[in-house]
Amino acid sequence: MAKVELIVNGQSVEKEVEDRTLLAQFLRDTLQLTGTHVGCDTSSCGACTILVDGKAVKSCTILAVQADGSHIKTIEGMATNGALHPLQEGFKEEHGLQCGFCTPGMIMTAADLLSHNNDPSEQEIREALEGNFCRCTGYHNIVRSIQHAAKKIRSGEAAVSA
Amino acid sequence: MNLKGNYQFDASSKAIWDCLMNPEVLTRITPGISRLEQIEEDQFKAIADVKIGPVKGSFEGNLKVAEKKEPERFVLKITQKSKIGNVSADVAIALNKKEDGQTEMEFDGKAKLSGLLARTGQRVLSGVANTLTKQFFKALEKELA
Amino acid sequence: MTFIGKSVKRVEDQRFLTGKGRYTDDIVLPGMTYAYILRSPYAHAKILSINTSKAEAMDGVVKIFTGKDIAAAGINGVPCGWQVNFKNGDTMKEPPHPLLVADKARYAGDGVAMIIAESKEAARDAADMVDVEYEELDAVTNAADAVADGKPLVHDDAPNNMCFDWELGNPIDEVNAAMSAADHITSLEFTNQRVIPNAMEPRAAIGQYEDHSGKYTLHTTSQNPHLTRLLMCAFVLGVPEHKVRVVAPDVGGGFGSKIFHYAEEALVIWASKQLNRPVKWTSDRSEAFLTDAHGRDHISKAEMGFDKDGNILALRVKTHANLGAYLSTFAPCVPTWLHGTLLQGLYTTPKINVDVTGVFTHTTPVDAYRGAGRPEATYLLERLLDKAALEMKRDPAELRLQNFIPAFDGVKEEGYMTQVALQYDSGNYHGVLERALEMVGYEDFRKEQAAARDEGRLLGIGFSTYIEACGIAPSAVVGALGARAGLYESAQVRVQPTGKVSVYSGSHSHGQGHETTFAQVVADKLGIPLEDVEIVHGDSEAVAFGMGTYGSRSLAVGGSAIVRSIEKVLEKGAQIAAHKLEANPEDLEYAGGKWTVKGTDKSVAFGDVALTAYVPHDYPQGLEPGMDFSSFYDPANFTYPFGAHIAIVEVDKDTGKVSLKRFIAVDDVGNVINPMIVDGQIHGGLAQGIGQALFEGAIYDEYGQLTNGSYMDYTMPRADDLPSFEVDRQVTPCPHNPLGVKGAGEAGCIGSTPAVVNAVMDALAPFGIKDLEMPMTPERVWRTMNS
Amino acid sequence: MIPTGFTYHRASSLKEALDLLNTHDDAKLLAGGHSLIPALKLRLNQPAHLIDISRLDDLKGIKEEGGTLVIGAGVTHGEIAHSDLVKEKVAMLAEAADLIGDVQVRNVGTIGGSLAHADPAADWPALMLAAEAEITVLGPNGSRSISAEDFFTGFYETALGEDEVLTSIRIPIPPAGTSTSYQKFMQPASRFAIVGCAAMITRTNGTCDRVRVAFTGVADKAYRAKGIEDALTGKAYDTGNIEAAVSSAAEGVDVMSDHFASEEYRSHLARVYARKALSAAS
Repeated sequence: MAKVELIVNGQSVEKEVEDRTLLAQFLRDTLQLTGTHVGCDTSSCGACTILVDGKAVKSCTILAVQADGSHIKTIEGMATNGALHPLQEGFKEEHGLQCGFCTPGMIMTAADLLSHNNDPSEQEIREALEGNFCRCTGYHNIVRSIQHAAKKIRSGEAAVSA
Repeated sequence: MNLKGNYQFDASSKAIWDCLMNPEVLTRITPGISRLEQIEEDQFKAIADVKIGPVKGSFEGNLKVAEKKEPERFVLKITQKSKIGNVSADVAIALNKKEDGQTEMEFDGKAKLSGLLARTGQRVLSGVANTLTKQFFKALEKELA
Repeated sequence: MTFIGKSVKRVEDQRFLTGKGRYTDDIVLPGMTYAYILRSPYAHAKILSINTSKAEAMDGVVKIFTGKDIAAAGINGVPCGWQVNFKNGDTMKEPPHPLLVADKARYAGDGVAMIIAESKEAARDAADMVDVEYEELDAVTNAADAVADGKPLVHDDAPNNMCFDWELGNPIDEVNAAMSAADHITSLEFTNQRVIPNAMEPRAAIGQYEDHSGKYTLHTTSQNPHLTRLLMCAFVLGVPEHKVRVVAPDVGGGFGSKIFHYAEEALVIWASKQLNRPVKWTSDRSEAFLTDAHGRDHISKAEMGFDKDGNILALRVKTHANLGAYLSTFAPCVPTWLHGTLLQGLYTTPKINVDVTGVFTHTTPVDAYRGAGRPEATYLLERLLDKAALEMKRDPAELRLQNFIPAFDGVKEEGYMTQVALQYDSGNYHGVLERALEMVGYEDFRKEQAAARDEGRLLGIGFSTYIEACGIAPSAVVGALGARAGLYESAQVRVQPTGKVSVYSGSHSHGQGHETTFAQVVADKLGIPLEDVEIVHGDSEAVAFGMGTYGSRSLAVGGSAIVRSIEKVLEKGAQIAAHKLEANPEDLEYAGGKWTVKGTDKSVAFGDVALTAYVPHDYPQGLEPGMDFSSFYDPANFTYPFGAHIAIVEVDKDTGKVSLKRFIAVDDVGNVINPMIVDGQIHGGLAQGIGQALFEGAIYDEYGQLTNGSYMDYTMPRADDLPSFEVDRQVTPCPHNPLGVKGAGEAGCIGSTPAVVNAVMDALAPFGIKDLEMPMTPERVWRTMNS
Repeated sequence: MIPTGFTYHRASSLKEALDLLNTHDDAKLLAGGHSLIPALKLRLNQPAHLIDISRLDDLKGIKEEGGTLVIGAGVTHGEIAHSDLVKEKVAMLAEAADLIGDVQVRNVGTIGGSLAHADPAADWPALMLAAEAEITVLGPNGSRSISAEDFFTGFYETALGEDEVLTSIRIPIPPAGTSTSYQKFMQPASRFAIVGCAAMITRTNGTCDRVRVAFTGVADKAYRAKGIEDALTGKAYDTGNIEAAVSSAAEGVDVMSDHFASEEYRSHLARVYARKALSAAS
C-alpha cells in the first residue's frame, strides 16, 4: 500500500492505495470523481485525460503514487463558482458532444492546448486532439467548440487557468 | 504466422541432427527454454521463460519430434501455454547437404497464437519470431563449433 | 414560442460537461462485488476440464461460476429476436447461445467462467489462476468458405454452417431474362468487411437482488432496456418481469452494439441472487473487441444490367452474410430485411433478385451496426453505378440522375412501390444530388482534376446516393417478416398540477439528444417554456414500455407517440377550459399556451387548466380528474430518408495514402426539429462511414483469432484524419407521421462509405483500376497502382 | 486494465535507484512509464518491483556543453519538441519529438525511457544513430558511454545492463552548413513508425561532405543506412543523386512485415522516406 497526497481540483486529498492503482482508478474509485472515464486499455483513447500540474496526461497510464504531490485538475474542477469554463461553454454552444463519454478527456486536452496557444488554427486543433477518440461527432463540432472557447479567451471575457 | 527461412552451417547434417536430438543441447540453445523433461520417446515437457521487450511470460507445454528421417528431416511440434496466450507451432526442418561439408537447415512452418498474444501482439510478432530464430541458430552454431 | 426547427442547445449537456454524467460503471452499490469473465482464447475448442480450486482459495474471491453451474441451474441461452426462414419454408437454425459455455467454445471470447470477488483487482488476479484445459479444433471464419462441404461445423445441427437461405424480389427467371437482354452488364465481387462498433463507453452491467422483495435491478449500457428486460426475464432466466427493473442510465454511445441482450446482463442478475449481493461487470476494451456484436461482413456478387442508353434493366445479387458463432438479437434480419429490401435504392430498376445465405462461423456474433444492412445495400448499388459509368464512359452523376425515381410527395402522388417489398413514403432524389453537385462545384472540380493529373497528382471525386428504411417499424409488417417483437413506441405525458410536464419515453438517448429534441416538440405543441418539460427515459420502472433506440426510429416513432399523448392532453384540456370559460370546447382554440374562445379575448392558461384537473372543485361533470396520458404509436410505414454524398480525395502516388480533402453531404431526413442535433448526427455518421472506407476492418486469422483487437491495431478515424464536413439538407416531409420526420442517425454512415471508395476509384482511374477492397489502406492502394 | 501487484519504490537519488535495482530481482525502472505501464495493464509483463526515477533532477534538463547537446534521460518528448536550444542546434530532434505518440504521451513519456525500451518502431533510435549520439549510463561500477551504434543491439535489445540506469544523451552539435530532417510514415492506429527516417547532411558549396541517414520501423532494430550515406558523400546535393542513393535504403536488413506494411511495401516506403528526409534537409 502507498500513501498518496494530491491537490485535486484545489482540495488536498490523502489516501492509502495499492501500489498498482492507476491514477484513473484512484480518481474514479477512491475519490468518486467519475467524470474521468476509461475507454481503453492501451493508452490510446484519451477519455481519461486530466491535467497534472497543468499538463494533459492520460490518467490510465500513470500510477496514483507516481502523481503524489501533484496538482490535479479533472473535469469536475473546470467550472468556477458554477460558471462554466469557456471550453465547457464552447462544447455546449457548438454541440461538441453527443454521448458525453469522451467529452471530459477532450476538454482537458483542449485546455492544455489553449493554455499555450489561444489562437490555434483548425489544423493545430485537430493535431492536438490526436490522442483522443470520439465516435459520435466526427470531430467536426469539437473543433468548432474549441475555436469558440479560444475566441472567448482571446476576447478577455474569460480568464483561464489550465 | 509463417515461420520460414534457412541457415547455413559449417557442419555435417549428422552433427546437426545429433545436436538437435539431444534434449540437453536443445534446452541450451532454444531461446527461453529453461527446462526440458522427457515424457516419452521424442516427447518432452517444456518450460520456457520468454522475455522480449515489453513482453515477459512463462510458458509451459509440450515439444514433440515427429516424422523423423535421420539425418534429413523432422517435424517439431510445439504447444505452449501462458496467461497471455498460447502458442502452437508445427515446423518442418530439413537438413540439406551442401558442398564443402556444409549443411543448409531449412525450416518451414506456422505458428498459431491465441489470446492476448494474437490480439495485440501483431505489431511485434514477426520481430519476436525473427529474434528467437536468430538466437536459436546462433546458439546452435556455437554448439557445433 | 416556437422550438421546432430551432437549434436549441442541449439540456443534457450540463451534466456531461461538468463530469456529472452517470454511466453504468460510475455506479457503486453497497456491498458490491466485481465480476471478471474468463474467456476462451480459442475460436473453436472442446473444454476438457476447468479447475477453479486455486483461484477460489485466493484472497477476496467470493465465488466462481462455470458453464456447468449455469447449465445445472437450468438457465437458457440468449434468445434471438428475429426469425428468418429457409427458402423451403423451414425455420432458420437457431442453436443455443449459452451464457457461459460448458462443453465447447465457438469463438475466441466465448465466456467460460465468471469470477466474482470483493474487488475488481481480486477478480482479475484470480482469473489468472483458473486452469482450463482445452482441445483446440479447426475453425472457419469466412462466410463464403464456411458453407462448403467438409468444413468444421460451428453447430452440429446446422449443416454446412447455414443458418438460413433467403430470397427476395422478382423471380430469378425474370431477372435472368432481363439481364440477358442488357447491352451492358457491370459486375462486382466484393467483401463489405467486418467492422467493430467501438462505442467509447465499454459495456457494463450491474445486477442487484433484494431478498426481502424478491426484486432485481439491472443497470446496463443498453439502447434498449425494456427489450432487454423482456428477453432476459421471459427467455433466459424465467424471472417474472414485474420483479425486474432495468435501468439504462447515461450510455456512452451505442451505434447498434448496445441494442442487443448480452449474456453478461443475465449473468450479473442471476449471480446477484446466488450471492445476495450486487455484482458489477465492466468490459475492458480488449474484451469489447471480442464480445460486442460486430457489424457488416458480407461477401457479395452483384450484377447490374443496362440498356444501350444507360437505363438500368436488372439487378442480381448473391450474398453470404457472416452471422458469427451465435445469433445475436437481431442478426438474421440485418442481411435480409434490412439489406435485400433496400436494393431498389433511388433507381427505377424494374427487375431485382437478391439471394442471401446466413452463415455461422467461429467469430464474434455479428448484428446491427449503424445503418445495419442499408450501408451494405447502398455500397453495393453505388459501387455498381460508378463502375458502370466508368465502363460505359458516362458521367457518374448523370447516370444516376437519369435512373432516379421521379419526385413524389406521398400525398398528391402515391408512395413508390419497389420490387423488393417496400413502399417509399416521399422523395425528391434529383434535388439532393443536384444540390450536392452545386456545392462541390462539379464542373470546376473536373477542370482542377485534369490540371492535377497533368502534374501527376491523383485527385478523385466520388458519388453516393442512398435511401434507407427507418422508423422501424409497423409491427404487423415486421411481425410478418419474422420479428418476435412489436416495434411501436410508447410515451406517457404527465401534466403536473402546476402545469409542468414530465414525459416518459420508451426511446433511449445515448448521444442523440432526446432530452432536448423531445422537449422541443412538447414545449412547442403545448406552447409552454422548454424548461417546463422534462424527458424521462431508460428506466423500466418509470416508463411503461419501450422498444428502444436504433434504426433512426426515436423521433419518427417515439416522437410520434409523444405527439399522440399531447393530443390527448389537449383534448381533455379543452373540455376543462371550456367549462372554465363557459364555452363549448369546439369554440376554443389552443395557441401560445392558452385556450381562447375564438374571436374573443377570453382565455385560460395551460397551467390553470392543469391545476383544475388536479383540484377539480369546479369541473366538468363526468370528467375524470388528472391529466396524464399514455400512447402507443405503431407507425403506418417505414420512413425513407435519402441523400447524396460527394467525396473528394487525393491519393499519394508514392505511398498510396488517401487524404480526404472535402466531404459534401446533402441529406433529406424529412422535417427537422433541431438542426444543430441533426447536423451532429450526420457528422458522426460520416466519420464512421469514412472509417469503414479508409481505416477500419476486423482481421481474423485462419484459426479464428481477431488479430487487431486493440486500438494499437484497429484504426479508427481521429481528428486529424478528417476534414470539416460540408453539410446541407433538403426537406421532404414524411407524409405518414404527425411530425413529418424521417430519422437522421444512420444517414451519414450509409452514404459516406461508397462516396469515399468511388472517389479513390476515380483518382486511380488513370491506372485502369476499377475495384479495390475496403479498407483502402495505403499498402492496398499502392499495390493496386503498382500491379 | 489492472496490472499484477508490485511494490513501488521512489528513488531519491541515482545511487538509491542503482541500489534498489541491485537489491531486487525482477525490478523495472519507471521513468515516464508510457512504454511500461501499458504493458503492465495488459499483463504482458509482471515485475515485482518498480523503481521510479522520474523525479531525479540528475536526469532532467537540456543544455549545451562545449559543442555537445546534453539531454537528460528524464526529459520528456514534449520538452524536446518545444526546446529552442534543440530547434536551433539539431532541429530534427524537435521535429521528431513532436511526432511521437500524442500530446498526452509527449507530456509524460521520456527520451531515456524510450531508448531503454528500444521498440523497433520507436522514433528516437533513428535520430540517435543519425546524430551519432553517445548514450551515458550509470552502473554499480560508475558511468560509461555507449555510442548509439553500439547501443541498439537487437529487437527490443540494448547494451544497457540490467543493473544500469540510462542517465543522459550527448549529441555532438553539427557544424555550420548542416541541415537535418526526420520524416515518418505512421502506423495509423498506434502512430508508431512504419518507417521513420532521420537525415543529417553537412554541405559545402552544394556538395555533401558528410551524410548520416538512419531508419526506424523498418527492421527489427534501428539502423544506419551506410549505403545511402556512402552514395551521397562527396556528391552534389541534387535530386538525381538523392534518387540514386536511396535505392539501398532497406538493403542488408531483415525487413519487418505486419498488417500495415508487408516487407515489400515497407522496403518501398524506406526509399520514399529516405528521399523525403534527404530532400527536406535542405
